[in-house]
Amino acid sequence: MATTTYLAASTRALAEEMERDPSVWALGEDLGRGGVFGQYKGLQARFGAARIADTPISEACIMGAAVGAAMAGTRPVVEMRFSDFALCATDELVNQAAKARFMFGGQATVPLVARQPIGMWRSSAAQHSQSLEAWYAHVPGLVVVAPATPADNLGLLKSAIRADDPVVYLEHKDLWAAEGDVPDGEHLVPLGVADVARAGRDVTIVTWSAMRRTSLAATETLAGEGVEAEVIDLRTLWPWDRDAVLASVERTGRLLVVHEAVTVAGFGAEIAAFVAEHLHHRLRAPVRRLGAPRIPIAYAPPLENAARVTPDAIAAAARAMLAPAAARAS
Amino acid sequence: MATTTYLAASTRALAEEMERDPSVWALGEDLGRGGVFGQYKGLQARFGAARIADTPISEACIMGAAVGAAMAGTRPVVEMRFSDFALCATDELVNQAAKARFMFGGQATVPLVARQPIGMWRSSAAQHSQSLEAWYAHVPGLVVVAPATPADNLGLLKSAIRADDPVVYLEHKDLWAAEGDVPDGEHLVPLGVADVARAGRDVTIVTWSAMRRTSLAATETLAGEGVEAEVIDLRTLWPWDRDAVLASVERTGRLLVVHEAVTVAGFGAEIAAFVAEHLHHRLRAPVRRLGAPRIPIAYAPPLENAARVTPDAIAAAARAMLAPAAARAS
Amino acid sequence: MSPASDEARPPARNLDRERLTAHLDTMWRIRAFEEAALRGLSEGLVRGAIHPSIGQEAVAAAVCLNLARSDLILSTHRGHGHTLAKGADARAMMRELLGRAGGTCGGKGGSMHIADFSVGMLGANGVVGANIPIAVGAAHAVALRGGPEIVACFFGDGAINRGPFLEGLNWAKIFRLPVLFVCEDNAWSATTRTADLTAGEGAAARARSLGIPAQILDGNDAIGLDAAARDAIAAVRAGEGPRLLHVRTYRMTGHTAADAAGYRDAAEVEAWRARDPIARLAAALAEAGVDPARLEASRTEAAAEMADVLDDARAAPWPDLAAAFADVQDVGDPAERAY
Amino acid sequence: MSPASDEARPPARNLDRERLTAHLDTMWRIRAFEEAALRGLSEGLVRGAIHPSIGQEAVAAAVCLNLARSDLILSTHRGHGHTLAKGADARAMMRELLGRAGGTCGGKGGSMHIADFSVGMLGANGVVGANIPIAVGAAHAVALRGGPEIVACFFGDGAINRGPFLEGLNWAKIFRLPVLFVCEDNAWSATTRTADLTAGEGAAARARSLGIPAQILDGNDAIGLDAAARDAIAAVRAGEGPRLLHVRTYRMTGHTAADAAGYRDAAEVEAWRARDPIARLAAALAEAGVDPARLEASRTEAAAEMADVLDDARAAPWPDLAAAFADVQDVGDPAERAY
Ligand SMILES: Cc1ncc(C[n+]2csc(CCOP(=O)(O)OP(=O)(O)O)c2C)c(N)n1
Ligand SMILES: Cc1ncc(C[n+]2csc(CCOP(=O)(O)OP(=O)(O)O)c2C)c(N)n1
Ligand SMILES: [Mg+2]
Ligand SMILES: [Mg+2]
Repeated sequence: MATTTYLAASTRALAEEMERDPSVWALGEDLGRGGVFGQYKGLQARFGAARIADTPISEACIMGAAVGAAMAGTRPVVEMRFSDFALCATDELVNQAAKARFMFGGQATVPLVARQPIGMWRSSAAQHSQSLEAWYAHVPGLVVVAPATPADNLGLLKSAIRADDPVVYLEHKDLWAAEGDVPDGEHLVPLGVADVARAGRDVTIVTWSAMRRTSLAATETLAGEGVEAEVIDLRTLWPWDRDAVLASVERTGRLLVVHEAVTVAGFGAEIAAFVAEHLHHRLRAPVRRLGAPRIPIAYAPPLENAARVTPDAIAAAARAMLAPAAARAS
Repeated sequence: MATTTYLAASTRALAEEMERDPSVWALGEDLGRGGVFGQYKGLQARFGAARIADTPISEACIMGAAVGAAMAGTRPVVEMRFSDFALCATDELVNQAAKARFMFGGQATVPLVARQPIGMWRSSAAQHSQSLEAWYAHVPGLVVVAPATPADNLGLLKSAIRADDPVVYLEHKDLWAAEGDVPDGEHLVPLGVADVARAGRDVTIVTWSAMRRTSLAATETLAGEGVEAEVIDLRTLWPWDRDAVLASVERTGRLLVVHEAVTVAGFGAEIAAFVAEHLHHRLRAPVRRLGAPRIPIAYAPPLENAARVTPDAIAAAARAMLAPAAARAS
Repeated sequence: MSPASDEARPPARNLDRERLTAHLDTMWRIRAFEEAALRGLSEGLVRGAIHPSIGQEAVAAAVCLNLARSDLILSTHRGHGHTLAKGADARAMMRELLGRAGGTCGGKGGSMHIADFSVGMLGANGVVGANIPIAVGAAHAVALRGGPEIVACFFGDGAINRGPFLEGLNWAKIFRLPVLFVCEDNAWSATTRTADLTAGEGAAARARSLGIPAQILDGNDAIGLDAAARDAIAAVRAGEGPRLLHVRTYRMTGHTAADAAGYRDAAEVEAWRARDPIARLAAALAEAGVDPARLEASRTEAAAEMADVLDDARAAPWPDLAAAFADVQDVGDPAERAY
Repeated sequence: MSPASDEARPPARNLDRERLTAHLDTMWRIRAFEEAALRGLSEGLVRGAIHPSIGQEAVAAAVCLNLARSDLILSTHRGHGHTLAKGADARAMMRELLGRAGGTCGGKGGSMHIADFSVGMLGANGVVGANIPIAVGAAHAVALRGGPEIVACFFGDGAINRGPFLEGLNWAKIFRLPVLFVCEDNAWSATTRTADLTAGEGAAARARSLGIPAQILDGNDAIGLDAAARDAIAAVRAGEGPRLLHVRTYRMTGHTAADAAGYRDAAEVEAWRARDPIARLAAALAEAGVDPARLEASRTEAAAEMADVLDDARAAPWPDLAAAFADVQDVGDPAERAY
């Protein structure tokens, strides 16, 4: 065990996989200088400019080339810099990467990882702050991963690189500096398996990415009030760990989904709908979602905060679900 | 009243708005020859090549230019040919059109209509068959419209053109030839207001686009069995008519959402989650969604059909919700 | 459209008759395949759109017959010719167009997504220009592992107005990748004249502005194309980086089989019909002394083969329903657990 | 980076002193504004990223001062200079950078989305190259209504490798739109040397391949730029269609204010520092007989103005919380009804 950052964990993951498999390479802008957040630091010196490739500002070609390179037998790790810029490569990701294997009747796989840093950071405004995981979960062919801890960023990135599917890999910009313990040896986290970040009996909070931390903060407050919330960090959004969520909600009778993205048509809708479909009669309170209002993210800090889900909001929502009234009125 | 097609209704809508407002114009590929489905037929002869503009195969620039032209005081109607090709213009639609008004603090509006024909038609395979309305509903700044009838295509397209917001306007390829009555005079349908396509007391089917027709077909079967289903055609997905849906489900106690798109993270999840949040205690059966499995759409007709929601499937789902067991088990 | 001023000069008459007769065979096979597909369409057997390349066969033949089997190609919506010329099985191709079991893609792709990875054909594409970055990436993979293969990427004159054309060519040049870009300039983008949509001189001029050597060629001159393709492929294989062939040709049908193409001038169509690449090559071979019976057999055998191929496809079963849920993905496979 | 071989020749010495002194004033104001912004950043007042244009001021001044107020511009992430030169209020701009009430965008956009529609500045952009199609579309709107305005569109050397560059230039040319494209070639794309990412000779060569007249200019020569911009703008306004200025310059800071730019050669930086566009223009004006006190006042007044501007912004209130929910959309307005 050693303490490391979410950022350093990702660097280690990529380095380990590049060491292990010569067909793994990375491509994106400014990777030679370490990448825009430093997540590629030292890798070009270690693996050379061919395998840590500096590309033009050509997101469509970065993603499209990765599709071709993946079909031709390599395992590209694509860096999109900000998930917002991946919108310059949507055709390549959604019409090409996600569909090629199926359209060609299984003749090819497309083992690429599309790293797309998501989320609000600090005054980054509407074009550098989005979280669009719900989009990718909706697209057949794609795997969607959103790690929340250093250990998971290590273990999930490694698994993503080894997967034969195109994986949309969403690191959160506000987590780069987050610290945590990671195992020393080989550490793989399986795709599609949730992590119970905190056990509890009263309400199940399902979350992912930076909202794991925010949700855990809320549980402290709640615990002080005698409310024991369970926090499930999904880690992978497609396939999401339905068994883990259903099992927990069956126990607690209450589901609160918390995510940073816009609530409307966010991935929380999928989870809430699924649980409502499958556990309606076990619910002791209506399912509930907490996410951002349907507004672009503003630059000014107080306005930016209007789009943030806070520990207080989470605690308040959980509290309301536990109030006796919740079981009756709606 | 006159009988017309969904296609002709759209031609009429655009012609009327171009007649009424000289700042309205249309741009896209092959519009001069009538557009790929004939929806622009005769318009270039009538309004000239400047206002019915034939563009290069440059979806990014078509959408981006429309953003600039909208901010500079015109009302462009963008033709994307197939909604799948709009993925070549995602940055322009989502990062630019949707956010400009907000980012610039209200200095500009972006009154554009992005027409994106959606849906399965016949053996069009994975890159010409998608329905991604859920994506656009998730994006602050966008209005999302999906008309199902000739009258609505007339009245909603006119309203979309008059709106000061960017409107994603999703016509369904399989509806072009559909016939229906349309009023003779000026006919506007307000954005955001659902249409009760059929009244019923037993179950509320919420749907839109081509699934209106499929759902209505299912209600015939159900009626024969004594089940009276209400069919609500949302018509606009953002803002969707929550009042109409809540009022109906309050009466019927049962919600079935039916859409052609993939179920996972489809817009049905939003509706089901919202209703489960707000009407949990009024529900006489769990909410239920019917959509496509999470598979790309195949070319071969029998495989393509595997992704289709059928009247039978809808009737079966409704029937199951009415079975006494539905109110108990989950 | 008159022939381009700087098209390749007619080749000398000392033809490699055997080699070019093979080209003729391929061209006839492409034409016969597409004519059979059109019959299949009119019979309601082909359910999706098809984009015939009738009139453009020389380009596919010249490029693909100069490639090795291990070389790779990326194609467009108008890709039957490329696929067949690269060596795909006509039977599997026709089954694909009919959406039947045994199709190259198991019936899941159809004409617009036809592919045969076993012969290096990495896919047609339904999105204009999207195949360019994919081709460049395939070449990048080849370069990374130091393979001897090259990648040929076909696209139309309309595709050069899409961003990926610029991004892909720029990429290929700076990474010095083994890609041969082939612009099949048939003067039309669906129903619109490409010249009206295109600034400057087109594909070759744009390639040259990126430092990519480019040639403008007569796409209906099979002999000249063969020589040019051979040279360009040799240069690319020698590690000189990407090249572009800007080939002027014409599609004799509408954009899709359903398009009557009434928007074109009859005189324009007739002028190009007179330049039919198959007839021209056949005439040149006859003049060079190839047995007329051999030339006639080239046509009739192709026709007979493709009639069989259509019959085979017509009789083939539909794919198993399970195929709709297969090959989506490994992780979160929809077949694994119904949602 | 040595100056381009075909840069404009040094101008004759019969300067329009008044005109060029105004340019100097603008350049000093841009520099002082950005230096104040950097102070604001180091004090923690500016919370988002800023991309200074220090060293590139001559381009903004030359282009914008040759435009009419009713002309339109589209800018980049490095857009303070363009915005100020086009006539935006420095106070409102600084408030925007600090995210305060009274900012040009009400504090909602910040540096990367700065805009002032009242002076024809239709926005900076956080997405490299995305402003090009928008500029083209604004020009399309002008053309549709037959207005006299033109549109200037700024972008960096890195942006020319994005697809929208091709799509936008092609579009402007075929529709013969009144657009002046201005490529501010500072030799760097964030932390990577653009030359390593760019095939061919760059912006001017690519524009020419599209039939768009293009000039390569010394971006640190305010006098030459002024003349070139004036001519190009006149041609565009006369309806000759789009033009492109490929302007070679240098940013003296890192990519963002947070970037120490250690990846650059000290000699390269020093060579460009010696070519500082403000110092060069001031020297030329002094040589042409402009009163040294006037030249000194140009600098000191700008500095004083921008110190005030920063103080004003510092004291300004945050925007009202309601602004977070305003100006999203009319139909389905989130402020109307909470979800
Ligand atoms: C991105 C995109 N836009 C539009 C289309 C519709 N479309 C299919 S083929 C075609 C014309 C293509 O012209 P060209 O590239 O010259 O190829 P050709 O059909 O002439 O072979 C168009 C517009 C598409 N498939 N993809
Ligand atoms: C589509 C996109 N890709 C990447 C970025 C990140 N980025 C911001 S500025 C920049 C460098 C741009 O270089 P250039 O166009 O030369 O402009 P300069 O910064 O030199 O003024 C990059 C890569 C972005 N904003 N948008
Ligand atoms: Mg063509
Ligand atoms: Mg630059």
